[in-house]
Amino acid sequence: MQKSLHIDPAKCTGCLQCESACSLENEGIFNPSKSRIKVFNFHDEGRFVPYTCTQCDEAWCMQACPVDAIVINAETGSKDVLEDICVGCKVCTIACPFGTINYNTSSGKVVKCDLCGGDPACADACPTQAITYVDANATGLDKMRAWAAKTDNATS
Amino acid sequence: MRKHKTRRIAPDGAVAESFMQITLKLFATLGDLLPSNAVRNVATINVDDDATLHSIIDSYRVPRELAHLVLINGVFVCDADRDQSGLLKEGDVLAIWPPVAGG
Amino acid sequence: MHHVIIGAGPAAVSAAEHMKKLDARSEITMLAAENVPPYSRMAIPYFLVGNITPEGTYLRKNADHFENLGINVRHGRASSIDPQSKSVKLADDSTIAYDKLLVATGATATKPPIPGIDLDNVHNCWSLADAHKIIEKATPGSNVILMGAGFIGCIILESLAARKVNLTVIEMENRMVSRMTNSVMGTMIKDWCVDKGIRVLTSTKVDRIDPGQGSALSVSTNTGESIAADLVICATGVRSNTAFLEGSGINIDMGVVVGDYMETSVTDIYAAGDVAQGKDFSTGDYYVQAIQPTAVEHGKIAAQSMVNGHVTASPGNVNMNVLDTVGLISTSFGMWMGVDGGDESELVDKENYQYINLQFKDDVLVGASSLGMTQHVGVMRGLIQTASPLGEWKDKLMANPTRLSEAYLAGAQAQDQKNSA
Amino acid sequence: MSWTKKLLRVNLSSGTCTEEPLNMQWANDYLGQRGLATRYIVEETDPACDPLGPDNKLIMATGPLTGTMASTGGRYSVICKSPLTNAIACSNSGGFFGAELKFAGWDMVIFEGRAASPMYLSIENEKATLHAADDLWGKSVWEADGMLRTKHQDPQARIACVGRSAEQGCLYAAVVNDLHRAAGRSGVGTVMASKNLKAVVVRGTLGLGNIDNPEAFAATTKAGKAVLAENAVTGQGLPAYGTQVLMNVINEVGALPTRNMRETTFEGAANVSAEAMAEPRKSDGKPNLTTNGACYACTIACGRISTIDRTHFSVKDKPEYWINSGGLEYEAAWALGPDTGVDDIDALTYVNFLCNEDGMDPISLGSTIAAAMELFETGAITTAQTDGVELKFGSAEALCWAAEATAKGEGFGRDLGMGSKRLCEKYGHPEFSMTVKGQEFPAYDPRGIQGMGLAYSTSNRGACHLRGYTVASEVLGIPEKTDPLESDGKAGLVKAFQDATAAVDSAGLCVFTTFAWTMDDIAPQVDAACAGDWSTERMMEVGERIWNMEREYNAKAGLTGADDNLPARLLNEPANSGPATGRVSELAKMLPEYYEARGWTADGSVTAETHQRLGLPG
Repeated sequence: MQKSLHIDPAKCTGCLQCESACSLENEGIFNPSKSRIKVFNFHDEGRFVPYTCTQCDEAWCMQACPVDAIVINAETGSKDVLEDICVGCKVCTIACPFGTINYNTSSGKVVKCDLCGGDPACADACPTQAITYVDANATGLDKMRAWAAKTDNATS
Repeated sequence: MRKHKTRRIAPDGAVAESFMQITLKLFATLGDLLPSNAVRNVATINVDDDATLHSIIDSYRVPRELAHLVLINGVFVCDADRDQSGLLKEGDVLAIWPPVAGG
Repeated sequence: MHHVIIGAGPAAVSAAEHMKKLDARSEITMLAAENVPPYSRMAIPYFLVGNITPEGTYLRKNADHFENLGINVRHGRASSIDPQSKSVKLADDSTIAYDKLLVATGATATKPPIPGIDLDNVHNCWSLADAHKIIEKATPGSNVILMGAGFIGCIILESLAARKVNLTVIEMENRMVSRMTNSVMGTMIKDWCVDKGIRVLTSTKVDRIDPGQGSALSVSTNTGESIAADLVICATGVRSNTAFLEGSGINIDMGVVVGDYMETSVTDIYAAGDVAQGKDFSTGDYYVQAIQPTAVEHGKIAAQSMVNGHVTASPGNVNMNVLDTVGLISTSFGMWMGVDGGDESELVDKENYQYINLQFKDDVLVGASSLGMTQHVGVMRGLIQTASPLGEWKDKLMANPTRLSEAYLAGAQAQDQKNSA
Repeated sequence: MSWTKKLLRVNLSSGTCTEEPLNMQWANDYLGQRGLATRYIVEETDPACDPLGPDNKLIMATGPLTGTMASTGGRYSVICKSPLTNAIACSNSGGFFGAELKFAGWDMVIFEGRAASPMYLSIENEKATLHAADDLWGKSVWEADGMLRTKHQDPQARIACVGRSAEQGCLYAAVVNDLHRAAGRSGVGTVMASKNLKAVVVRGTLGLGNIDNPEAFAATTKAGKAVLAENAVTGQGLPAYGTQVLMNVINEVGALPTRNMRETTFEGAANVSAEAMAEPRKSDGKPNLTTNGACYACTIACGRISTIDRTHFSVKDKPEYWINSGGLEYEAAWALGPDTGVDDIDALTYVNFLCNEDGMDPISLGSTIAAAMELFETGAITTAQTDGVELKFGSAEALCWAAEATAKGEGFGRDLGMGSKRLCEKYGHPEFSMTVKGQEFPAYDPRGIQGMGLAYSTSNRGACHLRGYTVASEVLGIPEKTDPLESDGKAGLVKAFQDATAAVDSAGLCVFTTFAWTMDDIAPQVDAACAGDWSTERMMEVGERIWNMEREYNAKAGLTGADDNLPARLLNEPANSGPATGRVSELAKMLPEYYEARGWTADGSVTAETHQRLGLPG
């Protein structure tokens, strides 16, 4: 059974443990600016919304990549950036209608969530279960995908 | 008002009924456990004359580990004394909180 | 069913792979004109700068990729097609019969018709072969003139700068990358280049190129200047590769005109990618977009139409670009230049080379452009393509356009709630 | 090592920003934040200096755990000499600013001198730039924040800013970061504004490495988070009800100072309690409380995020306040509510918003308004001073008017901005000022909680609950219950709390962790992050060293044992209701015991021996 990140914004307190954990896992240091998951703070509404790649089926990033640097991880279903192949052209960053693949100016490559290979650090660090890693069917990610599907060029 | 009348049966079979009225205040998450006549966090209740604090705590289904701060008229009653009867008198205020803090 | 694809670029590869996905039994032949595995022009600048080997530009990295998928890759150049007999004639006079044909021949860099343009040491920068020549000639200290500050010109600036040449850019328009920038943003990109030690002449035309001393050239401009150059790189424009279609009866304008299923005016012939003049999402007009994401999407739509018939019409493709000009990143989406009666939200920070410009029609984002922005840029596409009414977020974005991601998320969440309601 | 080992020195007189190595010897002795920054203040400034003059310095300092994944590791402090107390000021704030400063590569920023015209500082990693801020001057924190965010085109920038109150010389102005977190006490915002420094914008993308033992740090911080999660107070009580849960508690124990501390219980407490914040309102069926929010890395998330009833008189014509902001928190709610006799929760929330918006310490503001109300009651202040407003105890309208005037520094608001002590002196009744060393009291009556009387009187920054929160033990039973009405044994308790808090502050952690953590939970986290051995004993010694250093600074600033005092009201007027009825603060009994426990002389001076033992400067 493939698993997905399930995000429940109502439970999020905006502590950014997820961002810290993500950066520590992927960059080796505490650096939320390099996190693949981002918590948006709707200050005036008193709402926090963690946001990251939904590993969407359409995989706009992967399809737009001109050098085959984004591949499907057969185990987790995540779309992973192969850093040694990525040339840093950034086409994926404009192609992804979610804005969840981003250019890292210090590495000259793009980065995105890869579910930490099946043990996502953000979910592990979240103190309120706002981010959990659960069976893909139970996530409600399909709703986010439905939203994104409006973007699709009617090809699916 | 919830009647909290208790019947005590003595060894010789005599039945004794007596109770007094006190104010019960349950705060924070415990507020939901108050009887329906409660206004905000305060209810007037009848308790047995020799009720212990634990007996009241139990009868209102307050888990004992959540009866953290227990005050009679603002004075803390430690856990050890909560099985002792005679601490309450008519008109007293019994206030209970789960573990809380602030500052 | 034999699908023949003329071309081996991103549109062709995308189409071939989707066809196989949709119908594993279909026979697919991909005709590659260049005698190298399918590669990406997008990646050439990174080869020029030395970050990758030529193999790094290949569209698919596994040498057996197409063979494993059962896609025939045949090397050869199409010289004409015959819709009557449903066959493609190759330059070597051989023919390939097709049931359905996809024209994905891309585009070719052009050279402006000026004296001296055909001299040695005047090169395009389009193919891998061009790139090899440029690497050979753009040696440290050499004088290099780059004609044209469009996408290609800008994107190879960094590699030329990295090769430590004395660089002069000559651009006809009054700003850099005029096809994705207004004058504010285009001027900021120019200032950035000048700051990096590159000489940039805008509103300047090359009149002629003459042999100079030794192997050098002398480039004369309409402003009366003559500039010595060891190498002239011509990046002034591209043209769709349609010449071989002459006489086929296919309707050709700036490119092969295609409908909403990527179909051409001739039955069973489709076109995709830089050669195709398809529908633009924002305007509904048909023109050649010549960008990687559109090529891939074209390929996907064409594959569906060719395999399953004309089922789902394409709403058109969002024009979008991302460009890295010597480290300054710019993007543009949709109607970045705005629409009649629309609203504009703009933030300019010239000192820090930061810029964002949003274009609205009512409360819908229809276009956007940015400088110096790298995080969540894709939401600009998302908002434009979903044409989501922004409601109160329109005003918030008018006040501060950097709150784009929030606006997007607020909309996505509202949608989410609606779906679950 | 968790420190970036770098500090930024900003000379506002000359307009220069320079990088310096952090003094690592001092970091070893004082850890970071409160301790380390005070060490710099001691070294670099004259304690006798004018707090609002160019010779005072203002330091924004992080601790070694700031920016890490240690729970609550997001704190920073603003340290300077206080214009309110003339003593050392160190105000601690959460939010995200401190962590961002660390991610930009800085342990601290030292501001010195004074700019000729308004400036703000932007820090983008190693690049620090002073910019003209003429357009920001005269703007509230909220307005300035929006303008800066737009100008820098970075939604992720973190901003610390002073409001109009600070510009107008309000002596208890705060430095507000992230729109509603504040380095609130002692007028650190006033000092910032006195330097013509409006704001600091920071963006850090470098991140924080340098952890001494990453594996041990991961393990020990994870264990620490588990302790917080499993503890009923930090795992459930604080997230669910926040600090405001204390309103009913402290009222019930008879230690809720009411109407300028004349009384010790407030009949309207329930109306302004945490429970009331969660009740649906009549107008729209929603409670004032929207949700709880966390500061950076905090796994407790006690922060309240609330709205004001849109139909309330204070905001019905002001849609700009129909938003969410931080509050109510207990101390603010107390000062603005019971202490002024106002039990209107929307009025309190509105005034709290004003404190966020224009950077005022709500404790000092509420207490000062309470004192003004008492002055008004006695006739020392009349409607002639107040534009005709009846400044009466219990008047929500008067409270809102007074807060608005103080926020903008207009009219009588300028008097209110002087703080309780100066206000009461000006109007001839110094006895009405409920202050220690010129700083207003927080929300615990020393007659009902004896330890707090000693903690207030000896606090190095004037009356304060965050310098030794014996309420934890005396009322809440943490770590163990002591009798709040008993003064015996409180000297040792106060000292232990004071020293522990100094160490926790200096590490970059939130003192609220100590509702669950002991120093045995904290020391291993510091030890894993920082080079060298950081035992519980060393942490306590660092805390004691910091406390004594602050004490010596204050002595040089002119403060003596005589300033370790309480207002006569608390020493002479017995409590008139609740369990403390008939009692006064037994400070006179506790103070000598405390001095002895501290190793100080009978008149409250640090002895040469103690100075020597702790290795204090000078």
